Amino acid sequence: MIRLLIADDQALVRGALAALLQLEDDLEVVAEVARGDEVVDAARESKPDVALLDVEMPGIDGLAAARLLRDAVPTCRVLMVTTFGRPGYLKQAMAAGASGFVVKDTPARQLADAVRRVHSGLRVVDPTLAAESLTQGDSPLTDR
Amino acid sequence: VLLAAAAVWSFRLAWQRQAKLMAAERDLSELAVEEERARIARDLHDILGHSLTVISVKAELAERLFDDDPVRARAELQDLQRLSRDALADVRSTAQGIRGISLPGEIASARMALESAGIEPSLPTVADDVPSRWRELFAWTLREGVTNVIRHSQATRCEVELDPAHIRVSDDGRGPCPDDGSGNGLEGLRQRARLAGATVTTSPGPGDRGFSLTVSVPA
Amino acid sequence: VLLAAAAVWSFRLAWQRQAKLMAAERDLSELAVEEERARIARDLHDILGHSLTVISVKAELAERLFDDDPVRARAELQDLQRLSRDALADVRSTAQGIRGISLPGEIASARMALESAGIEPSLPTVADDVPSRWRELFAWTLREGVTNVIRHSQATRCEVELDPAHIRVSDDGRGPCPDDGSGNGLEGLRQRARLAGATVTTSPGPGDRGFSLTVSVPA
Ligand SMILES: Nc1ncnc2c1ncn2[C@@H]1O[C@H](COP(=O)(O)OP(=O)(O)OP(=O)(O)O)[C@@H](O)[C@H]1O
Ligand SMILES: Nc1ncnc2c1ncn2[C@@H]1O[C@H](COP(=O)(O)OP(=O)(O)OP(=O)(O)O)[C@@H](O)[C@H]1O
Ligand SMILES: [Mg+2]
Ligand SMILES: [Mg+2]
Ligand SMILES: [Mg+2]
Repeated sequence: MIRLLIADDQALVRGALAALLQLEDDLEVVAEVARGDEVVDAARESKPDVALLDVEMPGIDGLAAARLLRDAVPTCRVLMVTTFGRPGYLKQAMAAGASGFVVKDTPARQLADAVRRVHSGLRVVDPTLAAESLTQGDSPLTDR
Repeated sequence: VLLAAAAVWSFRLAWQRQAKLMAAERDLSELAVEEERARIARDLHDILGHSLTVISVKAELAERLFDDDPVRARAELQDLQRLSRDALADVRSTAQGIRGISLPGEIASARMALESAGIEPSLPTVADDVPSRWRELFAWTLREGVTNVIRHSQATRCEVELDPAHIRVSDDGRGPCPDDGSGNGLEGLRQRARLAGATVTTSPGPGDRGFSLTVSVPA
Repeated sequence: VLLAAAAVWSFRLAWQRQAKLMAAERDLSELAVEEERARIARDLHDILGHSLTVISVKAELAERLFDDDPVRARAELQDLQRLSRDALADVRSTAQGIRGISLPGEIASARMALESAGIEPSLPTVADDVPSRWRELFAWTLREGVTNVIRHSQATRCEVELDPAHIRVSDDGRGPCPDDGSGNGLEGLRQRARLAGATVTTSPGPGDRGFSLTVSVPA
């Protein structure tokens, strides 16, 4: 069983994603939070194997949450999810120790697959998102 | 001749300075309008992206639950209808600019307005779980609440909480002063709320500081 | 002193001319930015207005078919997923300023949208004889025209005629109601047409019933 934490401020999306992933035999959603600054506490308590982190959340964003999580619960791998790619997101996500980066509307079976891959130590990067994160904006190369 | 030249010269200088000042002001206000529009367009665009994301995820869920949990599948389908209708209404009223008011549009403008006023905003990024019938009232609440925070509060932070049953605009400013009774904003909002069957309350903000405006709807 | 003043003077003149030029250029580039933004707003409205209309029609359809025709209801749910993901992709590419709309693509989606709404479509099967420079405008016309038929007409049939010089979307519905002036669709289309040198006309449909939208291009 792969234990999952889902962090997303969009309650309807979070609920639907949790329900969809819960339908997979080998996945179990053990925690749901709506704010970036609740991720670490929830992870300490529920010991997830993989955390699905939305990028844009109140409190702290998903990228910052991923950084904190890496130190606080190093056994938990991170799969970032987002609606839009923005300049620098991908680079920051990888620098924050995330193992994957996909769009939120990824079909559930593919998303479940991404979770499994990340759990087994592989990297998963959505190609469209990668393109968006790299090409959108003025100068992605000088982006901090 | 020299004197005349000097007079003309100094006159021109003054005139030029004035013209420059006016031009600079116009540029600044044009720039502000322009930036505001760009901002709002981008935020709106994001919020619509969010709506479409919920729609796609819920459609998938409805399909997966179809056989095993038909009751829940139907509920998802009803959500889908509401979500798509609301998103359509948002697109249309925003495309009309000032004539319409939409909840996502107001969230976007609130961010812009607060930041311009040097007040740190903490705003919801999504509005899709607010039922259709309350969206317009919540949008007006947001507009009046944030306008008041900017005009009266002297706050450094403004937080907006949003859930299906209430919206709250709070700040950490100086709180209400003895009301001179000249304002219409809150009274107008109370009337709107009454017509819709909702209630308006004002109180000190979080930690007993500042001001807090709440509109609650019946369960 | 006079000479010096004259020198300064002519220098200032040159400088002013330069400044004016720069200001004009800046205005032009502001105008360009403005137009670009209007274009994006138009695209966003047209793309999402259409997609969201079809999505809400299909969500309703899926719910109504839920018990009596589960196979079809499921198919509608699959369409919903595809439509919302495609719309999301459109939103993403609009953000990047990339537009993609194709005439054959619009014919295909018009068929699907009309059928879902229970309106019998009569559509061209090919679009090959439309010159390239008009294809995008015709595609937008088809999209807005069909969206309007679904939303406003209460028609049972919708016909699209297409030839190298015009496209017409007509229906046999209730015809135009006293316009409440709240829509942006036709106005946006008029702007698109004007930019391309074409004209938009609306009139009653064939046999003086319903509604007809025509875009004609110069010979
Ligand atoms: N965030 C706030 N902080 C401090 N005082 C506030 C705040 N919001 C409202 N008030 C007080 O409540 C009064 C009434 O507000 P109201 O919105 O009804 O009127 P107004 O803003 O003064 O005028 P109007 O809204 O008609 O332009 C204000 O004049 C102000 O004294
Ligand atoms: N096929 C039609 N049958 C009947 N009335 C129509 C038809 N097409 C357009 N109309 C009328 O013309 C009006 C203007 O159409 P327009 O496309 O500009 O706006 P809209 O569809 O109401 O809103 P929007 O396109 O911005 O979502 C409509 O509101 C409707 O009253
Ligand atoms: Mg978010
Ligand atoms: Mg006020
Ligand atoms: Mg229309």
